[in-house]
Amino acid sequence: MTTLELIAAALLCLGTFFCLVGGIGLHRMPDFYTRTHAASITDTMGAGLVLVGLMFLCDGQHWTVPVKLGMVLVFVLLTSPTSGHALVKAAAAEGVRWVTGTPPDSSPDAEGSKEEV
Amino acid sequence: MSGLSVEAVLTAVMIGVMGTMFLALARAALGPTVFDRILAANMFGTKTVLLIAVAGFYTSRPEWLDLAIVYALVNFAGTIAVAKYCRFGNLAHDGQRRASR
Amino acid sequence: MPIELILFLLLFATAVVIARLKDLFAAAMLTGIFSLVSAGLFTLMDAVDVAFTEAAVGAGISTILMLGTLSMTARNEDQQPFRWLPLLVVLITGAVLIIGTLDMPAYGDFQAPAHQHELYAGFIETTREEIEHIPNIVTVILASFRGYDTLGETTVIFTAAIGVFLLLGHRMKHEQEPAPDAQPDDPSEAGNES
Amino acid sequence: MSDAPPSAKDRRPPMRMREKLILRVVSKALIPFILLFALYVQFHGDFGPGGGFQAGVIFAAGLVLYGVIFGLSSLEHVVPPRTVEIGVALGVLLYGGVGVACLVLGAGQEGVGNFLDYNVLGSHGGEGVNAHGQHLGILLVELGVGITVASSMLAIFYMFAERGRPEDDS
Repeated sequence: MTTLELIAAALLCLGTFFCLVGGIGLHRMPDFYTRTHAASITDTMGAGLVLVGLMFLCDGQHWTVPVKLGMVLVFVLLTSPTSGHALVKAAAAEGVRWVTGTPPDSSPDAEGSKEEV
Repeated sequence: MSGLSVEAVLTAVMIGVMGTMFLALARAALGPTVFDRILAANMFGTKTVLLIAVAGFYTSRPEWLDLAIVYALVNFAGTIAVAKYCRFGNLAHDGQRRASR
Repeated sequence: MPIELILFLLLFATAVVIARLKDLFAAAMLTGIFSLVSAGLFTLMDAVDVAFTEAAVGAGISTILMLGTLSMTARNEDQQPFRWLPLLVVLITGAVLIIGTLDMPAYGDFQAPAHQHELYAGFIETTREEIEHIPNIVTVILASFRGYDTLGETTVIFTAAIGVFLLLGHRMKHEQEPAPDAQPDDPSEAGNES
Repeated sequence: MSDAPPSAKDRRPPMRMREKLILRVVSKALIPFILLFALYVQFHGDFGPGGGFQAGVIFAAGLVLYGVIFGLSSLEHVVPPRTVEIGVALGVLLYGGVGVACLVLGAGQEGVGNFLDYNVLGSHGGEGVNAHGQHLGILLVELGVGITVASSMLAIFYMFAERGRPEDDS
């Protein structure tokens, strides 16, 4: 392996690690809002590192390949926090429970009925 | 660094990404709220982008990146529509006029 | 190939999850996941154009259109009583389909009839020579060799749009009076606050 | 932005413009890219993956995203329903028109024209396959497919969203 490939391999492995961590966090986190945190790790660190790692493998490819990778990276980095933001707003408006309590505008006694909204 | 090839690393990445997809699918199946499912579906979309990008390099067909761009863009539209439907119950609303729906 | 095997497993798991869900809204979203996975599978099978279609249609538009349908109808599946006859029909159909697949060539088999047929060689080899300016054979075959076929497909889409116009459209006028039943209750509200 | 106080049943706070600011800014930045990418897929379909159908769907997805975020009436301002209705038919017409043009041109050049035989469209007609003519024919035909598909998807979205439209007075 060349140096470039070594760097790429390291970045790819690190990115995959973050993906898996986020996936596990999606199950370990107690409520929706914290799960958003886990999911966004896979979208930013995971996807970002993997895509940057792939850029290091572009040696000898057509010049559009790294450009397209960069476009994917920019789009992922733009869209995923935005959709996460929209989701959290919608969830807060719906009154999805927090783990430490309830949002200010939802009824505190609806403990069971919050499941399976 | 004998025995460690780029192909092996790419295979490992694909398997790791697919493991994440399984985890996201489990979260989408378990819920409990509908927002968890949307979150998992959105994450699944990003993982598909990664999978296709890596698969393109694995099979040395990098023109598949067009596909990854489509995913990255279209997945956003889907997620936003879903979040909007969740919040307003329809897709026609412009989010400003009516305060409490 | 192990990676495709994992993707098939993922596809199967998604289908099972969709079938088990009662919430149609979540089911609509998981259909999006299903088409994402199948598009990944198509990509690995080297059918990039099909994957492209699957990605654009399945992940984006069809989810949105299904949401539109859901906003007009119900959100939860009706609980049907268990019935034997449909189960029997489904089981028999499934068994017949599985028996049918036994006759199919193995996955990725180079000796498969589709690869051995003379048309295959004809298309692949002569297309590049004849129309050298267009590298994507799929486009050439769809738009030129099978132009009639694609014209038919376009007409089908046209007909579908006309059908939707006739069924749902009232000339898409702004001045239409808002029908009282056209505005569904926010479905999540009932579950939330009861 | 409504100033009406929420009733007792509506516990959600009134939505302010600022809440959707991020969504609006990001989508304003993204939608041009989606539409541009759709055009890239449309006209690059002969070289890479893609073609009219995919491009039409992506184009419609971009417009639908605009409609979802900025409201159906804004989208109707951008793409009037009448335009969509015309577009649905226009694509098929373009496709069929290319076929008829091949018929007429072929009859003029060689005495016999075939429907959708693009060879006669080339600048230098003659025997065998005319790459230039094929290229032009495929481009036009794919454009027809793209127009029909995009308009149909948008029309279906209009129909569905119209039904769920809250009573507004735009």
